[in-house]
Amino acid sequence: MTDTPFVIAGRTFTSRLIVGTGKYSSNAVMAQAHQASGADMVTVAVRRVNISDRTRESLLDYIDTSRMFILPNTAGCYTADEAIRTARLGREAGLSEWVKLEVIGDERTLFPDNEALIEATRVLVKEGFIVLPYTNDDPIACRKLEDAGAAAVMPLGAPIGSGLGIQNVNNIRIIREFSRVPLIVDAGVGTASDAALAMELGADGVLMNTAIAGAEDPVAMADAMRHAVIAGRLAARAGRIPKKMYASASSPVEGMVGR
Amino acid sequence: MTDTPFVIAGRTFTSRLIVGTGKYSSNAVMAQAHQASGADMVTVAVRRVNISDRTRESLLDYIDTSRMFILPNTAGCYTADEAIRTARLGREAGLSEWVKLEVIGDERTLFPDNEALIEATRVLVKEGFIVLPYTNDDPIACRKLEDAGAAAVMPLGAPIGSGLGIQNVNNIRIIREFSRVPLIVDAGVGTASDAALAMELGADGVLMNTAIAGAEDPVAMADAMRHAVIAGRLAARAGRIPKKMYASASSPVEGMVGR
Amino acid sequence: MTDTPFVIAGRTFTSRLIVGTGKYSSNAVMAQAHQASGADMVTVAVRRVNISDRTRESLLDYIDTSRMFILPNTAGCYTADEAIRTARLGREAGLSEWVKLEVIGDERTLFPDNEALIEATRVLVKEGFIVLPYTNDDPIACRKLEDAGAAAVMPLGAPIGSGLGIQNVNNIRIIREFSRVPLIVDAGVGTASDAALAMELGADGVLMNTAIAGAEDPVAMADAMRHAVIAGRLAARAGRIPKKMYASASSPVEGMVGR
Amino acid sequence: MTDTPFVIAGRTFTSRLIVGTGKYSSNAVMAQAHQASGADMVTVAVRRVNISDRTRESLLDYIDTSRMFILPNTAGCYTADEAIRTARLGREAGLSEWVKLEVIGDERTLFPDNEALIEATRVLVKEGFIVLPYTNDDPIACRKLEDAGAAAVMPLGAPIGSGLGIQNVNNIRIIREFSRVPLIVDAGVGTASDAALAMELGADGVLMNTAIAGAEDPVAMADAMRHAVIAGRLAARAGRIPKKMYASASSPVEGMVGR
Amino acid sequence: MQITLNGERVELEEPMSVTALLARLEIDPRRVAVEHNLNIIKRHRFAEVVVGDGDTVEIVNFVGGG
Amino acid sequence: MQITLNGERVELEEPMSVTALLARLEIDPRRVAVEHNLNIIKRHRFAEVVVGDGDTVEIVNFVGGG
Amino acid sequence: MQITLNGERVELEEPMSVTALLARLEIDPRRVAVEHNLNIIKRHRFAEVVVGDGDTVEIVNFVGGG
Amino acid sequence: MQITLNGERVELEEPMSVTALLARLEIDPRRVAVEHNLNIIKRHRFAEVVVGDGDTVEIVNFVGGG
Repeated sequence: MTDTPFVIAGRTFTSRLIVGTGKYSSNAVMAQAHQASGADMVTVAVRRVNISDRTRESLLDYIDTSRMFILPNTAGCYTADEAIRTARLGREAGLSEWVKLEVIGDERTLFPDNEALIEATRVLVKEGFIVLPYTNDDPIACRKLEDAGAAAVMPLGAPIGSGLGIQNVNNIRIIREFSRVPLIVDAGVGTASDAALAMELGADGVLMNTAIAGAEDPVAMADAMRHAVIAGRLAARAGRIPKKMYASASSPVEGMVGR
Repeated sequence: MTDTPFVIAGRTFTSRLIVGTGKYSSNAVMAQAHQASGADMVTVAVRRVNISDRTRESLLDYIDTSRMFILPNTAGCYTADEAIRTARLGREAGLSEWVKLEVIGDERTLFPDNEALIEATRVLVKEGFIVLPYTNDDPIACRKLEDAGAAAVMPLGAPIGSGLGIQNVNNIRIIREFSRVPLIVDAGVGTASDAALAMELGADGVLMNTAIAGAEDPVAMADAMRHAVIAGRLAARAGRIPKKMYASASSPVEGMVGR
Repeated sequence: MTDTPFVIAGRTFTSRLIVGTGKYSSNAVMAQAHQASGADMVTVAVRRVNISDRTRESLLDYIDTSRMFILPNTAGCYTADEAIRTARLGREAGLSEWVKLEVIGDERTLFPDNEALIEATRVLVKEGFIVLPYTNDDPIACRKLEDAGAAAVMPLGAPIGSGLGIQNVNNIRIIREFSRVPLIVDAGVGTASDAALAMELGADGVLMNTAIAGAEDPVAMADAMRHAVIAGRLAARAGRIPKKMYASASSPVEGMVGR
Repeated sequence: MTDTPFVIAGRTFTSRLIVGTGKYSSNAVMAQAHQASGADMVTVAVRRVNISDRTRESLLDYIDTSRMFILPNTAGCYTADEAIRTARLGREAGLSEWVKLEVIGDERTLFPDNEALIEATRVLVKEGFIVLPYTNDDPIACRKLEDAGAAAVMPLGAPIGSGLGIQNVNNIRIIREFSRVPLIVDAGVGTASDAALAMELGADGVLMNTAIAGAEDPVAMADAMRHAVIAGRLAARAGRIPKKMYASASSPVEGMVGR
Repeated sequence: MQITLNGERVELEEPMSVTALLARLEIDPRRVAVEHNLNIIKRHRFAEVVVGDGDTVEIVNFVGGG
Repeated sequence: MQITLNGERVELEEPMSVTALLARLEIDPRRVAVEHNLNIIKRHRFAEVVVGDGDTVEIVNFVGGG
Repeated sequence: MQITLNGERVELEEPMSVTALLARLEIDPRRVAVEHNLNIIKRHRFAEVVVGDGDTVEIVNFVGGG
Repeated sequence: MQITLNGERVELEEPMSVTALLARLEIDPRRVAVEHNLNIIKRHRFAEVVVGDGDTVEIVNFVGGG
């Protein structure tokens, strides 16, 4: 059974795992983790250059841009205007039209402000951006983002960095059923089984940062996530057995000795 | 991070996934699924030869015994005596001392009769068998099996063939903590994330049959399980992030444009 | 420990359970279920009078309005305008300013259209309505509804009539923490333990219809829900024991005979 | 719908909640909590009289034995012999044949040693005891206890005092289905919804100590548990609505204004 | 003359007050709300408001809902 | 003489009945159970059963438990 | 003569070795285990062990199982 | 003269092109985006756009994020 390719806005990716670049103990560790993850898309943040610090090495020195596609985000933006401005700057810095759009509604949960997110999506799509919005697991918001021209919908599984795993499997399933664009579970994954579950629910991809960067051994966890996403995708397509309350023997019940 | 080898009774296995040979639509499909699973140990049942049917092809013709270790089971036995007798026959047929010991207590749940299981374990260990007992998720029963000389403990995650996934994660965790022999989750796995979770809880291996053989595409599911077990094992050792109720930003909070 | 009264917009209710009037096999059964529920607020829908059918008895003949407060809803409305219009008609029919505001975003999930819901809330609050909006478990949407003047926030536990129970306990907990107005879990409850859990998570009340009306014995289930809401409220305030992975003896470990 | 009475070994109890007497901050608080719980059976431990301390007030001074039935336990016993000896002493001290039989297999989990438990049950039943054995959620062990003459089976929901709630709902459901004697969930309950769930799964009663005695406000929690057990029992018999993935409207879809 | 009543065409001989219309329909005025050409009519004005040819009238009441 | 009472060595001047022993310990006989050299003593026999030198006595009662 | 083979009555002309019996049944001796009157017969003894009238024989092999 | 650079006051002797400014700051122009008085400056125009007294300049690049 060969899988359908993972295509977003006409671009094909070899891996359904998208990883971040934040919170690593060092850029060297990050580079190894990226390698182990098998990802070919990484998210980055757009921030002011540190004027005072000349020596500061560039993040990009540690990303193999020949293999990795760079996805700038608008993390930390609390209004549509801020997010739009940041997206435009990201485009100049990266010379690509793609943006992971975040409009945060609250700093403790980092949950999205869907109203502002939809508005920002409309504006940026008109400007030719390929918009991948980070949203919550609200099927109605996802549909509106799709109608606004989003290239994918990226509902959270749980709060960013919480590692709680997917809190509402039913909503993810419903969003998958309703969406005609790729569904990427963004945020909330804590360990491999969470990522596998996301894919089993029908996600086309999973985006994570803290689960890998924050692990005691980020490289091993990146490898774990690579396998988990492959496993979950395969299982989703293999047609799992139905759940039953009772047992069903896996060995024959006839031919027992001495009966 | 290199993993410790998976060793049972002094024998090293390359895969932590152990698969069955029952319920496949055909032996050919089984062979492909085994290949995809990466397993190097398979379980088989011991049954009367069908005298009337001359043509009946042998299961072993479809198992690459150069790569696969054969683990005979005592499935279908409801008393210690039956299980002991079947184990002895299995040894003659397979010329190995290993047995997956099952003493079933009830035909609807196929839950083990731990009392009889412990008794049978004592007898067979004395006869030089390498006993891998299928039990339930009872830490006390597992400790007694270990004391009786079991080479591993194999608690169920859920009823055989139910596909419910691990019903009691706390017990599996506790059994792992208490056991000095390998812990193999045997039965109940339904899909890839279940297998990954089993490993994350500390299992040294996972044994399954129906989840693969009963899937719409057994070969794809076998491949999924192979990845899932690797993923779960890596994650268990990588040191996952703690769970938190709230979010923690993965992008810097300083350096925002225009602030 | 005496509880604080359950007050919404200055009005005190004796019961924290709010029940519906739809889907009952008969008005007589509904009246008995209302009695058993102990509720003193019921929701009703606003619909066209059936002109052709003269005989049609009035719902209100079966509601003890001396005890029950009537809360008209805007169920079935898919736009802010429709909901506003229906709310205004409901006010005339019921001669109260209160409305359970629903703006549905999709007919299969009946999930709210938060964007339109917030807009309708702003308009109706300006017109002097006491607005109780049915929303989803999005803390940001709930905060905006509160800012728009909603008298309470009513997040769903699961899709209306699904009986799935609370799908995202973490979000309900967070909403409770963020809200300064009463939090009422509206929709998704299937059985008593779901209602108790909702209260334990900090909800000030629970609103349900199908779980009672759709039960085989609606009167018994109404009684169950009455007890469950009281139980959950008491437990929420009693300060439950922390969860622990291991046991702690409830009987003394000293003074054993023969030691 | 009137409920069937709660009968164990021919004795009828008015409450399906059975409470303990351990770990209270004071006997006075215990007495109030017992009152609030509505229970008419309490468990007590059998321990050596403290010879040195003359002043020590008697537990029984704080139990209304006219209303409360006393159930001595064998908590802390690690062998069948110890448990049998303690049961006999309890009978003399209490002048009743009833015993809550515990044979502990491990001090960290306080899980039962089912092998020894079944053995002790056989002995005590022969001596005329009414045996209520504390066991784990193993349907086979429960059946053997029943066959040995136990008057009820009392599987744990989770480790004693852990407050984790019911870890394996499927097993409790199965045990209920298999047992012809009352099923009492003993241990593991943490809060009201746990107790309600236990009853919804088909339990005939719930036994708890730490959840009440260890709460910040034991009297309020006892009241909560009283309501929760009633709620769960009513719900179990009322016939809950089926779970569905999608919504079903509780208000009519016809008669909308302006359509 | 013809009016649109709750979405349906209805024939009336002549213009009449909301009160008269409700009486004709045998509807208890105390339990309904009436919208006349998109304007809600307060109950105390039922007697004076006249429904004429081509008018649109909505008459609603409470039904079971959740 | 010496007996083992609830696991502890206790000195007694002379053999005495269980009743006497309980009285001496100020323990209400109605709320305890007594084991004498591993035999449980029915309450009605407290007066006749004599505790002698080297005997082992267990006196138990009910305490708080779950 | 008659034997019980895998639970069924089977007629044989005369006593024969396990090896002969397996050959007669066209069963490859390398892949089965044989129990004769409740005793397991090691493979190297198939030739010498004789199955006689009234004996009970079980011949088992491996089949698919979990 | 003075400009506001990434939110901080910075002294410059004289007006200069974005290219010159970046050179002065030792910043590789290929890896940053520049906003001049709220207008984004395309990279090919760095040489011609002049930063003068009172101007606001934002210079951003990519940093680790999720």
